[in-house]
Amino acid sequence: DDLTVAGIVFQQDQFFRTIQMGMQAAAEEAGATLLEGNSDSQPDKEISLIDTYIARGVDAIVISPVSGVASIPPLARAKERGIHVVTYNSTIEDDSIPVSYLNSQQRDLGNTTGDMAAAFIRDQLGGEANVATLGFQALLPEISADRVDGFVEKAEEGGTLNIVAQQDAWLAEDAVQVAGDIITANPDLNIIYAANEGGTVGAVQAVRNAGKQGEIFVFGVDGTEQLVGFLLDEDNVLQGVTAQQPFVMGQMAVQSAIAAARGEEVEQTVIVPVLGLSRTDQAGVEEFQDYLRSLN
Amino acid sequence: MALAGLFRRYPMEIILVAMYLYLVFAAPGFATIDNQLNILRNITMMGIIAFGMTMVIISGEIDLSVGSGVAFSGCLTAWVTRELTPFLGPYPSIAIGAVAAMVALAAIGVFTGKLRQHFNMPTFITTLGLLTVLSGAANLITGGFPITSFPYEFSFLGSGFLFGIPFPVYIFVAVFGLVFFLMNYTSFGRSLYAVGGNLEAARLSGIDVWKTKTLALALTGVFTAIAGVLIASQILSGSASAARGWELTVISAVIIGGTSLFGGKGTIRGTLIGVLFLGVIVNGMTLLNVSEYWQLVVRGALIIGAVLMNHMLETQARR
Amino acid sequence: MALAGLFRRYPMEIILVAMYLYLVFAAPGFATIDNQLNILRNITMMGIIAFGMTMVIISGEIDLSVGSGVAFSGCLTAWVTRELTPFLGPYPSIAIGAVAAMVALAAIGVFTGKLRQHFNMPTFITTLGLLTVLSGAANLITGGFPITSFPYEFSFLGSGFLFGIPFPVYIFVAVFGLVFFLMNYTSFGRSLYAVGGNLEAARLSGIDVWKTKTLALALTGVFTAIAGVLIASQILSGSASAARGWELTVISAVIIGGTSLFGGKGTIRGTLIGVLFLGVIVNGMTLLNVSEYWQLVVRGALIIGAVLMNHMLETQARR
Amino acid sequence: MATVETKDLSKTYGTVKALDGVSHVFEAGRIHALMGKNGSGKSTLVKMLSGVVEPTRGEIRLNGEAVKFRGPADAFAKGVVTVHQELSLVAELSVAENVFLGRLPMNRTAGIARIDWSRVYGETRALLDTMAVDIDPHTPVGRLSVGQQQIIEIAKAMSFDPALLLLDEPTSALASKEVEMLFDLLRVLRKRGVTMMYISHRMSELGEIADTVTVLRDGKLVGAVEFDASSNEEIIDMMFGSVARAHRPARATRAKTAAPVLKVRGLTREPAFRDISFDLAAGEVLGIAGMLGAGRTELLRAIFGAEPPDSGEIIVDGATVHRPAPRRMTNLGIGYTPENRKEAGLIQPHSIHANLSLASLPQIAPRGLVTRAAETPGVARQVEHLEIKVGSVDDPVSSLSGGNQQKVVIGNWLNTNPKILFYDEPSRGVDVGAKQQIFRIIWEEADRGVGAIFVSTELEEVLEVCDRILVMREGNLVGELDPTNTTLTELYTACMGES
Ligand SMILES: Nc1ncnc2c1ncn2[C@@H]1O[C@H](COP(=O)(O)OP(=O)(O)OP(=O)(O)O)[C@@H](O)[C@H]1O
Ligand SMILES: Nc1ncnc2c1ncn2[C@@H]1O[C@H](COP(=O)(O)OP(=O)(O)OP(=O)(O)O)[C@@H](O)[C@H]1O
Ligand SMILES: [Mg+2]
Ligand SMILES: [Mg+2]
Repeated sequence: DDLTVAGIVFQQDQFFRTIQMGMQAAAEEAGATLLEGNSDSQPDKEISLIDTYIARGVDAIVISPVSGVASIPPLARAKERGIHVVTYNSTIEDDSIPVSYLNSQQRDLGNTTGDMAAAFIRDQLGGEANVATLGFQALLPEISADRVDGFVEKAEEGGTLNIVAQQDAWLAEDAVQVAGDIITANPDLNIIYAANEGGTVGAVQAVRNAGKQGEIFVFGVDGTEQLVGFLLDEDNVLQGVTAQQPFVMGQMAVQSAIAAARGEEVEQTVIVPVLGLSRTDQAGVEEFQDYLRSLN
Repeated sequence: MALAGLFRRYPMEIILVAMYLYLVFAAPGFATIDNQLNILRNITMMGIIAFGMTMVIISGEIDLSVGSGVAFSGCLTAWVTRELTPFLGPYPSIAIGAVAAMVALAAIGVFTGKLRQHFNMPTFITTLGLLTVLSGAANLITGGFPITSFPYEFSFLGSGFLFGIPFPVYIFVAVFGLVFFLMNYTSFGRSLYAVGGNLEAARLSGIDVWKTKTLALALTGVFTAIAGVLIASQILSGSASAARGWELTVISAVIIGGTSLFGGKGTIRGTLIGVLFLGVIVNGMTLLNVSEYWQLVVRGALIIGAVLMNHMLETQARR
Repeated sequence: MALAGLFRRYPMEIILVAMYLYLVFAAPGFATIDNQLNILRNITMMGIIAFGMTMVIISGEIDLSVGSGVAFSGCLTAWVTRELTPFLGPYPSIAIGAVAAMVALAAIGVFTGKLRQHFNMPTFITTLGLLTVLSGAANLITGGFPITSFPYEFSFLGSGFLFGIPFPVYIFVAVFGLVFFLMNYTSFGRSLYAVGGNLEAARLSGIDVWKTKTLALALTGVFTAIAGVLIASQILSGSASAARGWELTVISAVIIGGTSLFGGKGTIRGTLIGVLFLGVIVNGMTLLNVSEYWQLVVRGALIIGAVLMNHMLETQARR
Repeated sequence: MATVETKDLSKTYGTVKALDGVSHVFEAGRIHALMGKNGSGKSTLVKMLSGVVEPTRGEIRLNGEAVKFRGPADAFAKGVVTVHQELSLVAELSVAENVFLGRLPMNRTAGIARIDWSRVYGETRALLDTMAVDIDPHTPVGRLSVGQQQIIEIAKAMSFDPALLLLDEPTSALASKEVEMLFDLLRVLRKRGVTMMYISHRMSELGEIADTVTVLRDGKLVGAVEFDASSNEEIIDMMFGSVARAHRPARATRAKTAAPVLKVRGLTREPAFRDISFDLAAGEVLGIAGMLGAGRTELLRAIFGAEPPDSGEIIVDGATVHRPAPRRMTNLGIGYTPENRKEAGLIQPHSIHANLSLASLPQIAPRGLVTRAAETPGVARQVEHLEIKVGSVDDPVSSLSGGNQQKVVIGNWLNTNPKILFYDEPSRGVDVGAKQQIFRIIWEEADRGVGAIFVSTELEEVLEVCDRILVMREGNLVGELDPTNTTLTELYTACMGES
């Protein structure tokens, strides 16, 4: 049987690109055709993509929905037409639509880094820290809040946290500027937490710009080659990140979709574990680096 | 040759048909009725705005704020609905919200027109500023989270079918008809060409040039609000991230349709073709599973190519 | 009154100073030297492009492709560096990559100019198409992943200090000086104003109008590539998502600085003020920890307000 | 019938008093010529009467009733219709739409009001027929020549059935035949009791139609006289006051032996002109006479390379020019002052200074470097020689009156020290004094060896200025005349053809 699966991401970045690679691997393995779409974080574009795939008559749609509610109507339409919907990374508030939902819990992403920060604050900063966060509120408010709040929640366990600034900056070059501004405004800043990959890169570079290596420490999200490199750099800026496993997530999502389309049972909810990478565990970081290289 | 003559008169139409024929054979699922209706529904929102934009551009102005205008009016409608439903029930609340959005965007159009009139503020810059302001306002209304105050049945407006045709297509056709009539059979419509072609001459002929421009801007505001409500209905919520970047796509459609950016020249029929052109490209490339990266390259190149074709023919004709 | 006269002559300067004074008192850390240097470094990239854009706009054209131009040239440089480093070592590779980016964007500027010349293609639409094409091309080069081929020391270019001043500021000053000289002391500069003010009259006066416009576009391409390399150095990688949406911000800066969108009028000094104005706003609001949503509203409103002020004064003067 | 009265009417632009306390009564049913040198405030007066600009001070009374126009529409409502000095048509729209612009007739079907297009085109056709003008009402106005556009402008004014008709230099783009037609129309209107104000710099026209002459000088009313009770000299004295007027100097009769600097052979650019051949000697002033649309402008522009010719040869200093273009011709020492200064002659937002050194940039800045010091001598020379009335040379050129702007156009080219200069309607909209200055410049330059081609719709000027006259008719070169033994009537007949 010739199955066609539509895989929809909502952004063009390394994370989703890796997910797409996982999807491709799974589709290839199963001999299915994969159609790739990008909704650009816009509900309207997502609708027109889904409708186009419905018109084309795909067997399954694998999607990271832009919004928990806004994405329901088109996916409901897809389900009505007998298309199997699998959500990953983010989902919708109507559980009856997706046959399966795979994610790393966004809050876990924040929590895991938060745990590392708690230990760091307790051991290195004497139980008190001035913290700034960089999110992506204006882009994806729900996810941004989950990560930032998850981080703060756990980090507080390491002592007293003074949140001195909460700003948005998710592109690296914006983050360089915003973090730079925050650093000058707060000479006694200890920690910057950035909730995505671009923000983390920018925050690290901003600390380097300001020559505050060893004074300000960065915690972040995502396990990209560049960030892993930063963890191994000797200037001691980036302390820890939490990597999702996008390749695995994409792979499993498509596998679920194909299984559902073939009438097999699939799990309703699958948690793809996240992976903390800390400067204190250099061996673990190097191992992850090898894994990354094996993907390319 | 007859064909050459036909090509010279209807270049965009012929390119569109050629593309269409190609996709019928090459793109799986393209030729199905479902997919054709799908294309139609997908172009309605941008199309409605593009009809307004055509008037604005012909009058010699521009509106860069339509993208966040859509988001803003969807959010405003959702917010009003949430606040009023306990008192009035859902449908009156939605109606009030939609009207509020139209009034708000029409007022903003009037504001833009007044600044142009009294202080010679280019609409390019006013609406560029408004693009940012409205996006911020939409986020402030929603607090960043989509407002989900609509009853399920409200989705009929954006997603329902009437006699087998998607409901928003009727609205699209109605707006097209209205603008077509305005531009060809009313003095407002003809004044648009005059003020865009030669402002001073229009003024000396006793045309109220500012009323004309302002009306075009306000109408575009109303159309933008209609598109915003339709989008809100499609996604059953008011979302601040809807329609980001639409302004440039809408303007592309208008210009592909042969309207001159410098004002004074253009037709609403052309804009319809331009909107269809862009809609078919996006749909076709998705069905052909062209990679996102190549889609960007192809789309940009086709926009340049289509407008270039128009201009080459015009240059040739003038020789 | 002396103050009123001063205000009429230097409105933007005075608004800038007022804003500055306010921030000195209200924004923690604003008045530190570190922060001032910070502002300077933050504005360099956009500033460099804005200087080119000023010439383009004065010549009566526009360039909407600079945003993805930045991303494209960063990615191209990173790609060339990755491919050549095994053979030539990092620094020659970076140099070749940077030159390749400049040549590529200059060539694209020439292409835009040629289309304008031979087919009367509005640069608005050509560069709008290029905006999409270049963004696709940047993604194709990188395959979606940032290319991290630069050695650590390369970050000096974008992030380093020389005599206590951020290094990119020197480049910024050099580009400003160059453009200032071109616009005020060369026939090229004089021709820019002439072709933007009245194309036909300039042509009949023996000015090579197309060479003039094309040169402005090509120079902007080169400046865009420089900014792209600086950004790549700041983030130590070539990323296809860099600088998205910059085109509109850069144009805002130019227009805030008093350059007319219709061509023929403007100064490079004004653009410097416009760039500073936007840079100070962003910095100030970050220091004041204004929420992202309010930042959008305030930024848009200030852009409108500043340009409006200029226009009000001009309207008044003409009475 | 409309009596117009102005009371202390004034308009100031910044510090310029364009019109200064003018109080006067223009009697009903007559044609009032409004005279005055460039920048004396004529257009400003007309603009206030037509609601285009608001007075700074003073009031306007129509038939004894004070009126306040908030825009042109208010003026139309009172029957005040204007043909403005600068053409004001929408190039993209058709002739008929332009005629009815702002007041398109409507009809009603099924309760919906819509434009009655058949009436728009039908009535325009009829109107143009009564004026004996052969232009298709469907033609976009942008395709018409300047002269044809001027006729449409007049047709538009006629179609209003005005009570007060204001004509600001309506004939500056018209040739004799069209001028005659216009005057016939004006006489018919006068019979119907329409009051008219008529601005012109052509003294000879006054005798044909003017009933009274009202003269302005520097924004002030000098006085008004019955035309029959005055002489040209008297009027000119009123216009210029005690300032001495330039007179035509004895023209040095040049030896015709000088080698030709420009040779044109078989030049063709369809449909404008075909097979044009002539020689131009150094120091010669060659006139080209012809009626409206004869193809003179097109010919000059083709030689200058503004629109390259289809075929034929252009030989400058014995060398054939391949692919002529303005830049190449400028480098060869040829200059061209265009007939429509606003569209083709000036960079409006530019300063007077920059406009005067535009064409000569290659000389001023041989290596591309422009310095103020290098520019200033040329600018100062032209301001002085052409007596351009400027506040400061750094003011935008748009702040000058029409005539002074024309002088800037010419000054721009004189600064290139051309070997050959084409003057296309150089006296359009220029007052008598300035006109004489411009002619004097043409002669002086010719004496220094500059070959000139002079095109003017005013045949008297062609006779006065030129050493030799070529006659063009419908794109063909039909004859050559010697001005010293040609009368105006002969020249006119040659331009009109046998019929
Ligand atoms: N918009 C304006 N801004 C500033 N000054 C102006 C403006 N319009 C006219 N002027 C000035 O007002 C004066 C009168 O100009 P006006 O156009 O009425 O003269 P005119 O008598 O019609 O001259 P011409 O015969 O050259 O057309 C001139 O000095 C002119 O420079
Ligand atoms: N843009 C144009 N498109 C089409 N035909 C034109 C255009 N410009 C001029 N013509 C035609 O070319 C012919 C010559 O016009 P041209 O302007 O050279 O005449 P002219 O003798 O200079 O008269 P004038 O300048 O007084 O109108 C006319 O028949 C005119 O209708
Ligand atoms: Mg005048
Ligand atoms: Mg002519």
